[in-house]
Parts: sequence; structure tokens; C-alpha cells
Amino acid sequence: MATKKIESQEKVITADLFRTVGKSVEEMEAISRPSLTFWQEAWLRIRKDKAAFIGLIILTVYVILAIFAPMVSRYEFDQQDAYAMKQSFSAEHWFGTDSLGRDLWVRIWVGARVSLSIGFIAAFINSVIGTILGGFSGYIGGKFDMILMRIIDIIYGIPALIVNILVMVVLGPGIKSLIIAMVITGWAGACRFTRGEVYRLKEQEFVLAARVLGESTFMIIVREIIPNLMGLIITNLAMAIPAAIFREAFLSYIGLGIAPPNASWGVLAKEGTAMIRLCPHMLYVPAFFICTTVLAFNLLGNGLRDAFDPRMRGTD
Amino acid sequence: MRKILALLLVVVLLVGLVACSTPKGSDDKAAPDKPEETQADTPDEPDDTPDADEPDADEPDADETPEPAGKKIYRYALAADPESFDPCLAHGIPSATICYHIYGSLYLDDVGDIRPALAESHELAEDQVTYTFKLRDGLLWSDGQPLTAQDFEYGIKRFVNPDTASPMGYFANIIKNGEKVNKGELPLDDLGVKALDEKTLEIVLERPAGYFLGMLSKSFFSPQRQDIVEGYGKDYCATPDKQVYSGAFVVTEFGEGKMVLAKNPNYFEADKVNLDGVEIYTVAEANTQLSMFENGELDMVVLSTDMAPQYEGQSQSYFDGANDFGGPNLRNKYLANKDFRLALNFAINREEYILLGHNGLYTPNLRYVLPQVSGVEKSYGEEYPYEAFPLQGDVEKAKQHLDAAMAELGVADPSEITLKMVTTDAETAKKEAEILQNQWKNNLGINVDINLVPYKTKNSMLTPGRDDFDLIMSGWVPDYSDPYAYLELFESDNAYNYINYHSDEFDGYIRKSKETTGKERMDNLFNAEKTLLEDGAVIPQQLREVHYLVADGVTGLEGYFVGFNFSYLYLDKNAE
Amino acid sequence: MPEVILEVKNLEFSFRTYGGVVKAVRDISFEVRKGELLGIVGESGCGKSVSVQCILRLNPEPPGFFEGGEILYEGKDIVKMSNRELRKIRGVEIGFIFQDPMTSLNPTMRVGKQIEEIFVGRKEVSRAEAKERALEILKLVGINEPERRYRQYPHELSGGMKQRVMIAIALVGQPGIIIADEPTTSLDVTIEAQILDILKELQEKFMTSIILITHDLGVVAKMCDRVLVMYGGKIVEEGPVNAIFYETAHPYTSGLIQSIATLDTSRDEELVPIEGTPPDLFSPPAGCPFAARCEYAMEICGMMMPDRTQVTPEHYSACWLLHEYAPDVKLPAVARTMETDEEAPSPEQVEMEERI
Amino acid sequence: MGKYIAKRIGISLLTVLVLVTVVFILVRLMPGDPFSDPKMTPTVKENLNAYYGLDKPVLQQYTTFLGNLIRGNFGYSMKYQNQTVNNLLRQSFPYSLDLGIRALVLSLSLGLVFGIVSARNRGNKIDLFFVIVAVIGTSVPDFIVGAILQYFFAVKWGLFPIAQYKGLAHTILPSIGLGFYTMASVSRIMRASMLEVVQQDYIKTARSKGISNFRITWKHQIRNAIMPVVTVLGPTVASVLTGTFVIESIFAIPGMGKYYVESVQNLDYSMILGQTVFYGIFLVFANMIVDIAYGFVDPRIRIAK
Repeated sequence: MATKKIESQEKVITADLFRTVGKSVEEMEAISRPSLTFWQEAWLRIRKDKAAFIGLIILTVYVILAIFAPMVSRYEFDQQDAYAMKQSFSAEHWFGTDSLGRDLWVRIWVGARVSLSIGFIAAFINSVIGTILGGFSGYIGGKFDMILMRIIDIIYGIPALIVNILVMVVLGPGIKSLIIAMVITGWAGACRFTRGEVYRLKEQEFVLAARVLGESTFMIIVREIIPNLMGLIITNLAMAIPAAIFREAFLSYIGLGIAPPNASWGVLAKEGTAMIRLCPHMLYVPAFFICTTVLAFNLLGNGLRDAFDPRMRGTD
Repeated sequence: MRKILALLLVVVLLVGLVACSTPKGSDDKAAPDKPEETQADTPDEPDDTPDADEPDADEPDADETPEPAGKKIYRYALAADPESFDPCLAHGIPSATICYHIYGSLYLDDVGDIRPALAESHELAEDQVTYTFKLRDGLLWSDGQPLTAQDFEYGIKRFVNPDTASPMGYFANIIKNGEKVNKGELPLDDLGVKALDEKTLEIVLERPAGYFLGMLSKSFFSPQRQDIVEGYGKDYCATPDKQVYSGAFVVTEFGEGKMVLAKNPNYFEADKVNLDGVEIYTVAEANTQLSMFENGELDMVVLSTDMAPQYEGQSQSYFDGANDFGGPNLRNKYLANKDFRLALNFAINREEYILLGHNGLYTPNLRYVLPQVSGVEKSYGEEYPYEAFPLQGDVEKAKQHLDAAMAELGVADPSEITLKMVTTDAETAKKEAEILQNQWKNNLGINVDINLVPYKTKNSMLTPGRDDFDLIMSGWVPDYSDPYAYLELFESDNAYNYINYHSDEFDGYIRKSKETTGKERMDNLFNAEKTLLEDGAVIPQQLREVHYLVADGVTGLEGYFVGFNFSYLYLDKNAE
Repeated sequence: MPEVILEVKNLEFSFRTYGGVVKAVRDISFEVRKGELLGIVGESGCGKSVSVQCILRLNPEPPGFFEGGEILYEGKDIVKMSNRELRKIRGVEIGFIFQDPMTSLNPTMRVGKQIEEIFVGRKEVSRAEAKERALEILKLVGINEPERRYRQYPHELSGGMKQRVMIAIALVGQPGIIIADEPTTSLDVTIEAQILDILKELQEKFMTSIILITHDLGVVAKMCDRVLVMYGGKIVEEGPVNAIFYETAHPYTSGLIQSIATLDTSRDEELVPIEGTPPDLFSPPAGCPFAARCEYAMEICGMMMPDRTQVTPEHYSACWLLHEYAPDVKLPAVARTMETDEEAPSPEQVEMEERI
Repeated sequence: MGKYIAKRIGISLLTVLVLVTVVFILVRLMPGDPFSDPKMTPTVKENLNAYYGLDKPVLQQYTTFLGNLIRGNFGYSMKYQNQTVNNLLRQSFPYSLDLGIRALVLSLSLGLVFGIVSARNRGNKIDLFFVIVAVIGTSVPDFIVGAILQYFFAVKWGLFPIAQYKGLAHTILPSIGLGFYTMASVSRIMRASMLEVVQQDYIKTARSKGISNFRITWKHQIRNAIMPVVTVLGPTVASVLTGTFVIESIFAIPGMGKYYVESVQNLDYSMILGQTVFYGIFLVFANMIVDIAYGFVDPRIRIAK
């Protein structure tokens, strides 16, 4: 053809290299990104996200310790010792002892059971109620939606803390009461959020398609909408758990927590604040665990949010 | 560039913050003043705020308590606001303490020394129930009006009047017809209190009571001014200016976390009162109180038993009269069993309990009545020493009692027994309950569920015939220095007999104590106490020995267990 | 030869991401001449936006960074310019029209402010003057009631109007070069035509150079003087618009031309799509980026990148087919149209093409 | 606009009504009763109950309460028997409000600055520092923050007064303690929002105009990034103002936070109801202001109304 200026190339250009081979599109498709399920992809992304992964590891370690540490310790969580009170860290008592001579290491993990399960269950119930109500409300709309939204508006206007306190007093201390108290005001947030998302989703093509194909409303919500909200729901859940742990700690602080001798981190921290001058470790230890747990959930939540965000998918 | 920018942003926003908060800064001067303005605005009342208020209003922003040179101001803190300084409505010990200092009384129980105060003397008629008090000359109210026997009559009648609805109305039971008047069954005029003339007051009792004079320190028996009470109606004592005072101090400020008292120059022995004033702050946290004390912002602080060992050698202590004990509900099928109750009692190692719960600082109580109350001549404890249960408990004996109880009740395994223990949600109450729970579980194998409830909810349960608790942790502070103050609670028909204790033997001793005097009476009371404990009807825990710190240069502060916790009537403070 | 006012030399620009370094622009060189309308075409993700944004340093740095090359404007290298120097160029020397008018206007600022903002900090224009200029330019880009629009917020305007505002922003500083990055992609066809007309008009009126980025060959044919075809972060072909359409010298360009429909395309004719997807720029192929999708691909295409080769004096292409050893291949140019029409169509005939 | 306001007020009234009803029911469900002193004679109890209207049927008590509520009268406290609830709240609320406003101003301004600085220094040490501060702030409960602030800054190092509320110096630690969480969460939201906004196309547009970085940050980035912060302002105001209990208790501030717990402890029905309604109205009011503020920040909302 026309004139050519070929500059120096590392390899010698020989004529046999100019054999036509044609397209290799199929090969290309084959090596492109393997298709992953929702969970696989989320997992991969979490693993890549250093902060979120650290959060996940912290939580896993805490959960494992909460389950097993009290089982293998040589102290019972309510075993008092009049001659080993308020001790600081030692080989005998890794986290020291409290003012009744009870081993704090065991109490921390027994407390972890309570705090984590309250956090998780309360947040989970909130999410479930919120998602279901919000899902239907957003999808069906109309009167149901209007009434629900008014109810939520009202709940938003109510000082939740006062209601929590009153409910706790009415129901008496205990895990169940704590959860009920938190759920009564807590579901509204999840509900409003889900509704907004559903509103957005229901106009999208795949939902319209399902509707055209004659799927029932219930099935559309369950099969089309909820799976698409899964990421956001899980992210919200991870963010709601620390809030529940906080609330539990506060209620414990004002003496409305769980029944002794059981303990939660809130109860332990409360006992610690009273002793801050004398044996600060009683405050620092539970405070450390509350902080790191909340921190871990926040990190994980941030990671999940990125991981589930469709805009972020495939970009890194 | 970026850093400069960031810095600029910080500066800009901080300037914004200062700009925002500067007007607030002046505002916060205004904030505390506001309610005073509202007071002044109250239409029906000429503003006669005492002078002592003025310097405060002039320098509200002073960082520390204004303490003009030479003025002796005693400062202490309370965990909660006093509920009222109405002499008939104040019922908590902290507010009763304040009332003790602002309302004069016929006789003063000055930390055990019972002596005439506004009364010059008294005569006891031969019937042992008619007291005739002679008032001192020249008694004046804080507003300068003469103080008369009629004021006493009016005051006491107002207290007993069911319309006043004093929560402490039962105090009047000792006065003739007091209970019936308080119940509304008899008219007010039938109450055994009468001003014979301006200076003479006659009080007739229901029955002889040697401890009566000691009770008179209570503000319930203090004089009140009819014109003031009726003039202000429900607002009586709502603010300091809506009351006149007959005691050593007058209230000058009340509210917003602070109560200020000033010396009452019209008090009959004002010359013996060294203080110029008292400032009482509301500081909820014990740690904060302690820090303020150490910083010189308070002259006295009560130490928790957790903190007290840190101040060994510096702190003083007194018994505040509280005898904490567990009350078994005898309506519970297990607790109805005497052996079971004794098993609970013997299973407690009270030495360890005190060590765990209170660093060994409270006194383990092995009986029921506070030994420090007056006996016949000396203290009751000295005259009638008694230990119902061994200090370290006796697990063997406890188990024997438990076995006997289980045999009788048909229970095979102690772990089948679960008791619901009610206590308040205060931190110490929770701790004490946990110790007992643990000891009973370890020593007897029975289960205790601890139920923490708000203070008032627990109080509501302290009535006979309830089934919402099996064990309730409570205590009693005596209203007068006599064993009967403690023992009367468990008479079969006493409104306070929440443990539902019905013992003919106990009732018999109590009845006999009312019919006798002196040593004989005291013997009967002691036998009643013994019966109570041998029945295991209460589970004594501890006597509160309260430790407190007093600032250098403060002298004459007295702790006491009847009616008030501290007397600072004669307190003196070195001016710095 | 018209004066060259901007010269890009061996520009390489990459982004650091969690997944590694994305080589978005790989060694490209081109020039912009005074008063010309230069088109840059290519699929999405071929690096055309990134490369023009390099000219104003609009790519976020970091994560973006220059791996090499220079951009010479009035003898100065933009790549090495300080922020202060850049600010003197942005807006007043080189204007930029963005792709999506819906998101490219600040929703919280009044339209007028956004236009006259360009004069903030430039002493030569007073506030009143700035406002006057803004109103003037609004009228110029065809906005009725400029006074009212001036006070409105972007959400109160229609899409077409927003794009006119975007153009107004780019024009108000009277820059010598305007970079229009797919200015009509998000607009209706009728509006698109109007917008393009405005651009063309302005270019003619002020002798402004315009760099028009598009993936629409129809637009290119209608508007441009010269065209760059980009693929996989590289310029694969470059030349006057006629040469590109009629003497297509790169299989990719040819493929692009084949895949578009014209008004003349008859019903039974099939459009020919380019099969496959663009290369992964995390690890760009050693050879020609188009090799995998190229039906003429040879062994060497996968091994080595072909050099920029001159086809005709103004026409360059980077393809091994131009090598002396290569088999002689006649690339289809505006082939289909040629078959249906007897005469060779003038570029104008391609003008009303739909977008891909 | 008028319709919107009417609707808004309607919902607010309904909110308060529901709140009152719920709390009224809960209060009556609480175990025990306010005049429970076992030694009171029945007549005295009757008198007290009669005085407070507790002897009436519950429904009547409820309607009476509502009637009084409309007149703005919460009645006499049951613990502080000669104080009206109105008076107690009037005395204590200025403290809580003052503290709350300080905490809000402090936490919002610092939170915004931290968030902005952090975002602008993304990835370097400054960013890391502020991110850590924010993370700690959002993961430490306020009673721990308060106790630690007081212990170190006042007790140990003597930098600030220990307690009480008597001057500017006294307000600093409590404001920080109360605002710490909010500051941290505002800083997080602001940072995330700044980073999100910086990727927006209009920031590029702004950069293409050759205006200064300062102006870009200030006029374009912050103005838009602040919107998520404004959105959470309503709940934030609520949490700051209802969160005063712990801080007030630690720093001995005579605000109304104490009535939260104290009124429940003492079964002070009138106080529980009074403060709840008060808070409820306040929250509704605060939310309304926040909505209006939101309209100011986001012109799109202004039109929607």
C-alpha cells in the first residue's frame, strides 16, 4: 500500500507473522470476569476492603470468644471472691476483677453474649418489620402507604428514649424487655428507608416485566424487590446493630438493663464509671469492647455498603 | 495550598463558632436569672427577695461561689433536689435535714442531747401523756412577727390534717386522736394539741412515750403561720419567699440545682450559730461530688464504701440509722416455713458480705435493731447485747434447717426453689443482692431471681398482702431513738407489715411494752426483737456506717441517725 | 498550513485504583489547529474523554497521574503547570462543554451565577460586566427570557436548555479552544441538531477551535474538519474527515462505519456490529488493542503495537495492514452507501445518521 | 405552601396526641403508684389521689389531662409536691437548651470542619487522624465520654471546672461531652459526602471554569455536600437534646435531663407526661425548623413545596 516508516522494533518482523488469523472474540469472552453470585461477589469485595475485613475479623473473634471463652474459663461469671476484689490485670485474671472479685475476662464474654445478641436481634427484628412493611407500603402505595407514613412520621416525632425507659419500667429488666423497648420505636427507620428504595425499584424494567408476566404482588416483592434490596438491608443492619448496643448500654447505665448477676457490656461499663478513680480498668475494659465492636460494625457496614453498591460493582 | 485552605476553613468556622457562642455566653448569665424574673413577675406577691440574694444577682458569672471575705458559708451536695421545704411535705432525709435547720422546734434532739429550744421548759402531767410547754420570751419569725403557741397549734394541726396529705402523717399517731384525725375519722379540733395562751402549748399523747421529746425536732411539729399558709395556698413553700422561718436559717434560693440558706438573725440562739449561710448543691454523681470536695468546692462529702478505704485516717463516720435487711414474704409457701427462713439467715456469711459489698466498712448486723438507739440508761446495744446469727454464718446449721424445711414442704432438691428478690436499681442495692444470691446459691443451692425496680415501685410493694415479691430488700431509719421505732413495723396489723408476719408472741411483747415503762418495757422490746429474729422473719444484713470527709477548718459537723443525717447548726468554719 | 495552537505529544495518563493501574491514555499525540473542528470518535471507555480532560487537567489527580508526554499550549506544557497557571487557561483560554448537562450544573447555584462565575477572581471584568456578558451569552446560545433564566436554578430548566447553559459557560470567557465532550449524547435528536448548529455557528463566527468528542460518526461527518479515531487508549487513525470515511485505513474505523445506519440504509440491509468488547485497560494487550476483534488480525497484531503510519500527507493510521509484508486488504469504507448510490456520496449525505 | 404547612401542623398535633396517649397508657401500666408510702393513712392517700385526680376513671383522667394540656398546664409534680411541672421545666429547660445549643454549634462546626479537612486530605495522615477521631466519637457511649472528660481534663489536670454551670469555662467540657458523638458522626457524613460530591460532574464543570480551589470547595463542594448533614439534623437535634441526662448528671448541671430518670423512679406521673409532651413538642418544632433549613440549602426542595 502506501509508504511505511517502520521504526526499530525489539523483535524482528518477519513475513510469516503476517498470516491472517482473524477474530478471537470467543476466547476473549471466555477469559472475561467470571460470573459470581451476589454473595460470592460481596465476599470477594469485603475481602479486598482492608478495613471491612478487619471489622469482620474482630467480630468473628468476639463471637467465637463470647461462645467459648466462658466455657473454658476456670472461673464462673458470677463467682465472687472477697479476697480478690478490684484487681488489675494479672495472670490469674487477665482483665482483672470487679468489685465483687468476679473475673472480668469471663464477665466480658458473658456480657458479649448479651450485648451482641441484643444488638443483633433488635436490629434484625427492626429490619424484618421495617423491610416487610416498607416493602409493601412502597410497592402497593395508596392508603396503606399513606397511613403507614403518617404512623412513621409520628414515631419520628416521639422522643424514643423516654418511651424506651417507660417500656423497660413496665416490662421489667431483661433481654426480652430491652429488645421490645428498642423495636417499638426502632422499626420506623428501616421501614422508611425500605419504602424509599422500593419506590425507586418498582419503576424499573425488571419489576415491570415481572408484573407484565402476571406475577403476584407478593411474589414480586419477595422475588424481585427484596433480593435487590438485600445489600442495602444488610448494610443497614450492620449499622443498626451498634445503635442497639449503644441504647442497651444507656439503659443499663440508668439501671434498666438486664437482671443481675448477668451482665452486658453496658452494665459492666456502668459499674466501671463509678470506679473510674479507683480501678479504671473496670471502665476501660468494657469501654474498649463496646468501642471496638461498634467500630467493627461500622467498618463492616461501610465495606458492605461499597460492596453492595451496584455503582461500585466491577470498577475495581 | 491545600493545607492553607484547610487551615483557613478551620479558622473561619471557629470564628463562626465563637460568634455563635458569644451571645450565648452573655445569655448564660441571663439564664439562671430568668426564673427570678418570673418570681418577680408573680402578680400577687410583692417582691421581697431577701437581701442575701442581691450580691448573687450582681455577679452571676463569678466562676466560684461568691464568698465575701469573712463570711462563713458551709457548702455540701445532695444527690437529688430536696423534694420540698414545706415542713409537712419534706420526708426524705436530705430535705428533713434542711428542715431541721430552718424550722424551730419545741425541743431539740441535738445529736442525742434532747434539750429545750423554742420551748423554755415543759411539764409532764402525772397521767404521763399531757405535756405542757412554755415558750421562750421574745420569739420571732424570720419576718419579725412574734412567734406564738398558736403558731405551733396551727402547724401541728396542719400536719395532721388529712387535707394536707403529709406522707409522714403517721407521726401524729402518738398524739391523742392523731391517727383518727389523720384518717379523717375525727375533726381536727379533737387532736390533742392546744395553745393555752400565747406562750403555753399543751400536747396530749395517745399513750405514754418517753421518746416523744426527741420526736419534736421533726419539722412536722414546728410552728407554721396561718396567714402565710393560707395566703399562698398550694404555692406555700414553692419559692423561698413564700414561707417564713423559725429556725436557725432561712431559705434564700431554691431551684436550679441549688439551695441557699442564710442565717436567721431572729433565731432564739442566733448568737450560737456561727455560719452566715449554707449552700446546698445538687450533684448526682458521687465521683463528681468527691472531685468537687477535693477541689475545695464543697466542705463535706459523703464517701461511698468503695472510695472510703482510699481516705482511711482522714474520714469520719457515723451510723445513719439504716438497718438494711431482707424481708421474706411470708405468703410465699417456702418462706412461710420458719426453718427455711432460718436456713436463709444462717447461710449468709455476713463478714464476707460486708467485705464484698462495702469493703468491710459497714457493720454486719447480726440482729435487727440499731444498737445505738437509746436504752433505759445507756444505749440499747450495750444493755441488751445479742447476736442472732454467727458473723460468718453457719452453713451446717443452715443445711439442717433447709433439710427440715424441704422435708416439711416435700421438696427433693433445693434447686427446685426459686425466689424472686426485689430491690432497687441503685448500684449498691444491686451489688448487695448479687452477693446474697451468690451465697445462697453456693451454700444452700437455691435460686434467686433478682428483680431491679425503680425506688418508688419498690416502695409501693412495702404493704401487706402482696404477692409480687418473695424477698424484698429494704431498711428502716428510726424516727426517734428507741427500739420501738424499728419494732413497731412488724406488729400484725401494722400498715407497713409487708412481710405479713403474724406472731402472737411478738405482738404480745409489743403490747406489753406499751403498758410498761423503764427497764420492764425495754425487756419486752428486747424479747420482741429476739422473737422476730428467732422466727427468721427478717434477714438482717448491715448497719450503715457512713464515712465522710470534712474540709480543713470545718468543725462541729455532727452525723446522726434520727430525723436528719447531719447537723450543722453549730458548725464553725475558719475564714480563709 | 493553519496555525497549531495546541499540541499533545506522547501523552500517557493512568489511574491508580484498588485493582491496579488503569492505563486510560496510552501514548497519544495530536494537534489542534486554529479555527478547526477536530472530532474524536470511539466507543465508550476508549480514553477519549480522559485524553481531552487532560488538556485542562480535569481528571482527578490522584488517582489519575501522567505517565509521560506533554501538552503544549502557547509554548507551555500544561502537564507541568501549577494550579495558578492552569486557572489562567481554564475557562478563558480553553472552554469545556460536558457530556451530561443534567449532572454537570451545580444544583444549588443559580444559572446566572454559574455562568458569570468564570470571571470571579479575574480583575479585568467587573461584576456588572460579568452579568451583562452572561445575559448576552445566554441569548446567543438561544435561550429565551435570559433575565428570568439567569435567576433560575438548574432543576427548573429542561435538558436542552441546561446544555445551552453548559455551552454558555464554555463560551462566556471567549476561549480560543472549546472542548465539547459528547455535548449531545443525553439530548433528543431535535435538540441535538440545534446544539450542534450553535457550536458550528460559533466556531465560524469567532474562529474558535473546537474539539468535539463523540461516538457518533454522523455528527463527525457533518461537523468536523479532521477526525481522530481512538481505541483502547490509543489513536488508531487520524485524518481529514473525507479520508476517514472514504479511504478508511484501519479496520476499527471501518467497523465503526459499517455499524451505523443511515437514512439510506434499506430495510433488508443488515448493520454489521463489531463483535466483542474493548480491551481490559488494567492489562492492555502488548499488540494492537483491536486485534482480538479484528477480522483481518494477523499473528503480529497480537504481539506488537503497530506504529503510526502515514497513509496520505494528512492521514495516519496505526495498523499492521499497512506494513509491506501484510496481505493487501481493501477495507470497506462507506461501502454500503456506495453500493446503493451511483455517485460517491458527499460527506453531507451522511449527516442525519442516528447514533449507535 | 399553605397546604403544606397545614398538613405539617396537623401531623405535628397528631404526633403529640399519640405521644401523650402512648405515654399516658405506659405510665398507668408502670408497677406501683405514686402515693405508695405504706405508712400513709388511706385517707391521706385518698386525698392525694383526689387532688391529683387519680381517683377518677382512667378515661376521665385522660380527658382532663388533655384539657389541661391544651391550656398548657401540666399540673403539680407528684414528687415536688408544691412545684408545678411547668415551673420545674421552666427552671431547668434553659440549662438544657443552652447546653444543647452549645453542643450542637460545637459539634456541627467542628464536625463539618473535620469532615471537610479530612476529605480534602484524603488518604494522608491528617485524614487518618480525623477519621480515627470520628470513629472513636461514634463508638464510645456518652457516659464513658463524660466520665473520662471530667476525670482527665478537670480532676486530674485541672484545666476546667469539675462541675456545675456557672460560666463559659464550665460549659466547655459538658458541651464537648454532649456533642462528641454528633461531631463525630457529622464529620463522617461530611467526609463521605464531600468525597461523593467531589466526583460529581458539576465539580469538574467548576474546575473547567478556572475559578480558585477555595471557591470550588466553598461554593460548589461544601454547599452540596452539606445536604446529607442537614438531613440528619432533625434526629441529631433530638438526640442531643434528649441526650442531656448523662452529661447533666456527671457535670451536675441543673437541666431537665434528670427528670427523665427521676420522674420514672418516683412514678411522678405529671412530670413524666409533662416532660414527654414538652420534648415531643420541642422535637416537632425542631424538625420543622430543620425542614425549613433544608429548603434553604437545597433549592430543589423549595420548589417542591
